[in-house]
Amino acid sequence: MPYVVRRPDRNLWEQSYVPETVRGLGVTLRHFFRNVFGRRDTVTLLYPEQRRPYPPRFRGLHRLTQRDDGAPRCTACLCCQTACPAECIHIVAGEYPPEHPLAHVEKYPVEFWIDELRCVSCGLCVEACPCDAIRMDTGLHPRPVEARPHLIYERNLLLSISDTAGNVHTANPRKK
Amino acid sequence: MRKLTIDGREIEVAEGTTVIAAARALGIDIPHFCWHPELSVAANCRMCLVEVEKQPKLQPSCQLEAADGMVVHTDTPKVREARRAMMEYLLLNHPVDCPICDQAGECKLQDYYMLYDLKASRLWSEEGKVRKRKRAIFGPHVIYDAERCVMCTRCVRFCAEVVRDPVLIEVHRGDHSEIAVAPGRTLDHAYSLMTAHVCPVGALTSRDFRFQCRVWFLASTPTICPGCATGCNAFLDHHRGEAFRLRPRENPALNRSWLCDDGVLAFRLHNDHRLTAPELGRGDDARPVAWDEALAEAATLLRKVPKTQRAAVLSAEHSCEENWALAAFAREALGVERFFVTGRTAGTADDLLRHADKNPNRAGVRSMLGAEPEPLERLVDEATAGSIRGAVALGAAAATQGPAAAAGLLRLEALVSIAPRRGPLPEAAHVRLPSPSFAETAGTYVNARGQAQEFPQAMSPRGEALEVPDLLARLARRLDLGLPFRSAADVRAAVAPRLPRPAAEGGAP
Amino acid sequence: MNAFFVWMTVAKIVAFVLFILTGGALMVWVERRLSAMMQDRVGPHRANLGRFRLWGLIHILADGLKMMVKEDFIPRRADRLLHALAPILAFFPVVVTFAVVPFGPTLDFAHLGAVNHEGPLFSGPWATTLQVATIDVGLLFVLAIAGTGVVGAVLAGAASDNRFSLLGSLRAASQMISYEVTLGASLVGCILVFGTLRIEQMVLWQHQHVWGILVQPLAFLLFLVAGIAESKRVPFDLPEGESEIVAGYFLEYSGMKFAMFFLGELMEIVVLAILLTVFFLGGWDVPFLFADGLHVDLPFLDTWVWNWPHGVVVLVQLLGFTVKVGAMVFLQMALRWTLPRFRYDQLMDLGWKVLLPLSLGNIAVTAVVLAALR
Amino acid sequence: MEEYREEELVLPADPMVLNMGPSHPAMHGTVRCVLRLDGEQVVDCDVQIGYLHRGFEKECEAGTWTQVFPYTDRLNYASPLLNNIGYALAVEKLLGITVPPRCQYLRVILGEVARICDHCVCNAAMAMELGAFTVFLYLVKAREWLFELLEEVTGARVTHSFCRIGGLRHDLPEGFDERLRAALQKTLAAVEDSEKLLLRNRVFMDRTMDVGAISPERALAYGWTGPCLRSTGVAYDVRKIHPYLVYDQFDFDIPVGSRGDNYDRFVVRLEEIRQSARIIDQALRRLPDGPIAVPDDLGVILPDKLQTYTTIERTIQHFKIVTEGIQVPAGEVYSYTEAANGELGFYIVSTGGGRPHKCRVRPPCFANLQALPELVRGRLLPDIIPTFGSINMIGGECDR
Repeated sequence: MPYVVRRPDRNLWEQSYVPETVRGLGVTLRHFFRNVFGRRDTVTLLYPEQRRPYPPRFRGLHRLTQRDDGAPRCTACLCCQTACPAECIHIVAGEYPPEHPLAHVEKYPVEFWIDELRCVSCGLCVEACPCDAIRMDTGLHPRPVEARPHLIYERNLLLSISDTAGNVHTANPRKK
Repeated sequence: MRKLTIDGREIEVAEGTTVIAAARALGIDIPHFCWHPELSVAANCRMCLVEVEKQPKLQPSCQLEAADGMVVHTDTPKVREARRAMMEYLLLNHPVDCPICDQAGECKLQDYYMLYDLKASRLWSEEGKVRKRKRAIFGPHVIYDAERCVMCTRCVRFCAEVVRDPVLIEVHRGDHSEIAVAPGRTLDHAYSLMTAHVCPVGALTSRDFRFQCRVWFLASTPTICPGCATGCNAFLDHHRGEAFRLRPRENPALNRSWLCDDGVLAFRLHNDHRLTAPELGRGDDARPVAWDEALAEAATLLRKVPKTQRAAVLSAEHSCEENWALAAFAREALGVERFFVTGRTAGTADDLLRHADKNPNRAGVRSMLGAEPEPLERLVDEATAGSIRGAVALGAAAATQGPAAAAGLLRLEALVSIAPRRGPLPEAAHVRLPSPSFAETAGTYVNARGQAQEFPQAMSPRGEALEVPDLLARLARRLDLGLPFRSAADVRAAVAPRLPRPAAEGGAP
Repeated sequence: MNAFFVWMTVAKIVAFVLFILTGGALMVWVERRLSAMMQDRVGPHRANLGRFRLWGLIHILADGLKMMVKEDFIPRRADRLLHALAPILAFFPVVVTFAVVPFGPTLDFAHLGAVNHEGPLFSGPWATTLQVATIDVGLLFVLAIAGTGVVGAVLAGAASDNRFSLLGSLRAASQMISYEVTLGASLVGCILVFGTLRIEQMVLWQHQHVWGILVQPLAFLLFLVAGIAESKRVPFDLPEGESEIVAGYFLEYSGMKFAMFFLGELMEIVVLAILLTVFFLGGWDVPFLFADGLHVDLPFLDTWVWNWPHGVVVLVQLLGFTVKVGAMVFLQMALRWTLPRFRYDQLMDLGWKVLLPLSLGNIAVTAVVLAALR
Repeated sequence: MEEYREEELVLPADPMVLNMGPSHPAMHGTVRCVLRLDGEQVVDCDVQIGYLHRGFEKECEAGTWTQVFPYTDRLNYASPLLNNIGYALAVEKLLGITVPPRCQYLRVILGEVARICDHCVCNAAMAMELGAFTVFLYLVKAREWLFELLEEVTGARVTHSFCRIGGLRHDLPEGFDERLRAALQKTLAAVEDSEKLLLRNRVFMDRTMDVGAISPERALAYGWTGPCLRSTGVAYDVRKIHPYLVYDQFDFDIPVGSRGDNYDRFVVRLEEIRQSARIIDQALRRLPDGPIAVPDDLGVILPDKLQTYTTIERTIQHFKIVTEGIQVPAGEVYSYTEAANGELGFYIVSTGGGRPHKCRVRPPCFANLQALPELVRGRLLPDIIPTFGSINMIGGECDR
């Protein structure tokens, strides 16, 4: 049901400024004294000394998961590159030579670049990965750097990043 | 003529037409793996089953000849269930390979799964799947993955019926059946890449294209194969200025649905050895320069040579428009009277598609010049003799090669080369001016049969390359000479009446 | 005019200037810190000297350093001379106002340890007033000097070649002139009651009788409001109005010139607090404390006297003065972080149609009452 | 003595032209008001927008239907989830699918949290621009508590990209409802504090009452919607009039104003925060169990991850959806929802296939903002600020 919001009558109480000002002072002073004696209402975090743990779903910097043997889980299918609305992922696919122990996997990323400066942290790449090879569960955010190339992360760096629990492996149960 | 009804729509087709072809004529797409309009009917994939009234069982529409009064339904619950079951069956032993499979994105299994199945797997483990050969190298261009194969035998029939070289065979039975190369052979005939092209799934893939680019990134532009004088119709697949492959474009009158291996790989003419900036100097003295400097140098060099000792080299590799522009420039502005022609050297031919002349536009050059151009050897001879001292040359390839030819060209005092890529002619030139590749310009080729075929521009010119008419206009301005054309439209208008009768059917896209 | 007098005057001037400069800087910290506490924030706490952060006090140094090394930007088409002059003109009156304010009674260096029975304003060879200048017309001096503050604001806006600044300076001029009237008129009641224009005498009257706020409560309120308006702070910060005219008259100022406006404004808070203390809160007067010590004089009880040495008494009175000034500063700041801003026409209405009639009425009532009592 | 008429005594003067914005503290989300002033009085006001134009609608045509979600986050960046939901509902309407009840409830809950955030920010900014800085911080702090919760659910504080066509990306985390209730409690306390500080304060009332007033007729003529329209007394709320999701199952009221001035807009927003809290409370209590997305077999939502990893069927489905996008049948649809600023409409056209042919947004604040010149003409310069603030123009949404 619609109802009409209140508009105060403008009687002497309001018109004389003083009582309402005093009431307002009451609010600010309440906060003042609560904060001086106990600091209970402050929400500010004194970063970097204090840090709020990021929630598990926090979409941070990317990482590439590893297979049990340390090779990249990624098979360079380019789904993430396709799904990325910011076009920040660049992959060059390559083929394992026939004598390679992982020859049965056939394909792997020779190059895998993520321009974290272009990334909009939407997480579509993680969703688009059919192998659980790319994740954003690192709990890290891009750090300030001195030059743009420093935030263009390449394959081995991405592979070396672990999730918040230090895990570098994947939930993908496939052995192949 | 046979009159039948498909999904409530009547159609009259010639005797012997199959239901699937009749439906296609109506615009009804019946899913199929093994059927190909150019190949014989195998009817082994069972994807094209349709319901025909008064027939208790579903019928394979690829094999079913249209008959008078036949009433066909292509989308009944029974048909849908059959297709779903067929898809489940085909995917039963299929490996989880989409991430590494090049076919993903143009795979019939993917398309039909989305259209007709969409159900979850009932096979919860990969362990039960039949394991077969993977990554079997069939030939120089083709690689085979037996696990992905749906045994449609299109490739087998293609080799046997079109190429008439039955190099591929079926081996084993049931779950374990797969395609193999006949003992003692490799898949090395001149049309081997067409087996990968007809393969509806990712079983046969091109070794050249393997892992280069995902197909969903590719943009396709209709083009004419620049590989030989047959002038096969094709699509050029490209992405971000890079070409990746040519695919056949159906033209029943010319190349039907096929393209030879050389044709498929002719895209490399666009990618490799490109000249992207104007250059001055020969050999070790070569250095890239700005357009102004290159054109000034070209003008200075050409001015030194008297009119009678100037020549122009046309190119059978290049379009009519480019050749006409050069011919007009040379004749009207430079006063050249001697015209020569260059191009790639001749190669093998066969009775299917391949032509011995490996240049797409030799007939076009003749039409544009209005006379037979002299062969390049004569230029070499005259240069050696000193009677021709300067030339403007289009194209990279030299039709004559060898040390004598090279030495002859080096005797020229002014050789201005206009070429999209490096080659013997540009290497011998004093000034190299980059022009667009076949994919970067629109134009017309006239094939050996005299059919003129236009093709559109697929990409914008790479680097600093300039369209030939544009480039010549700038050069003419440097030389303070007038030109008979002012715009690309002028060139097209001048070229059109000189073209032979266009191809009767399907020639021009 | 002996050597002691001269040296004491010099010492007081030096002490005052030091107090003003450090106090002004300190006010920056106080303001930021208090507002943070009221708004559930942390406030400045980052700047440090190695491991010492001192609750953000070091920000004062950092701010000062920053102000000094910042580029002094002058708009291309600004009047360079007036642009440079304006902050000085805005800063100067605030500093000068301190000169006539008594922050304590007379201090006799000869009798620091003895009990003083002569009264707070005795004179001796080693006695000195805790006031830089004792002027006969102290109160008029305060009003006159405070009135010149507007010149700096007006010049700043006019010289900056910026339309927002111009609007700011126009607002500043009309606002400060309007409220100047109330500021003066509200004190007339005090003059009538105290019977003097000498500020130290006014304090003495309150010391001997009763605090000004009890005899002139309305005047206190009017003076407070007009004073805040004079210092151009919320709810009367129209000349700055950062969300409307960006920063008003000092929009085009940076570096030390900006700092002078900024510090001037903050010290105006202190000046206002001191004036409120002096006129209405008894100045250095501490209840029950007299020149010779504590006199607790409650009804139904015997008068209980506890004699304190002169030095201790003055010290406590100085402390009392400081506490009152602090309370007034706090009040102004709390008001600032509580109230929204007036609009220009409402400000004018308030000044001319409410405050001025009230202050005139206050004068009339005071005069009538005084006459009746006499 | 000579008689003068009053106008002869006024010095002739040209109006001063003042550029308020695009870079001005109060013009949040770069917008430019070219003012013609007579003294402080606004003779004319020309609102110029487009400084935050990002080509949203054109960008949408380049991506798949799913790739539009990150763009919608940046429409009204004070309440991104409401844009997410609005867009998802539009595409679902075109697809002809309905999401499961749990998903609908979750969308309602998260959407209302976003609405509270938006109203907090709007009122906070308006208060700050009136000089009441403390209120700003109280309300922004309240938003902070909610943002933390949204981050916990969605993985990002502002750019959530949380909705999916046919569902949501995640379910609620464990114990979320208690945390949400606690945060709402604190938020409402902060709202109460700001009410105490402002609502009956005469300075605030003088600044806002009868300033920027507009009649219901004019507001409707301008195409106003949302809290701005409701402040004029028109009880139009898409959630009530054309219920979507499960809004028809909740008991909530529509606060309306009586004068359509800045005061009413401020109070209507504060009241809506309370109503949203009511809706959230009811939705949390009735939250059904079940899936949060449509079944995988529709081919709309990305299939279950574990099955994608291990079975070819779901891998194919996953690939097709990622690379080609959700196949939306040809057609066009206009879908509208109640966003924080009013009616947020998506007019989308599909020619079949995985990419939008056209994705047109009807941003509520675009319609609301065009009334600004009428609202401030003849008033004083400082009146522009609260009026502009109460309209709550969001650059990302207005300019797209």
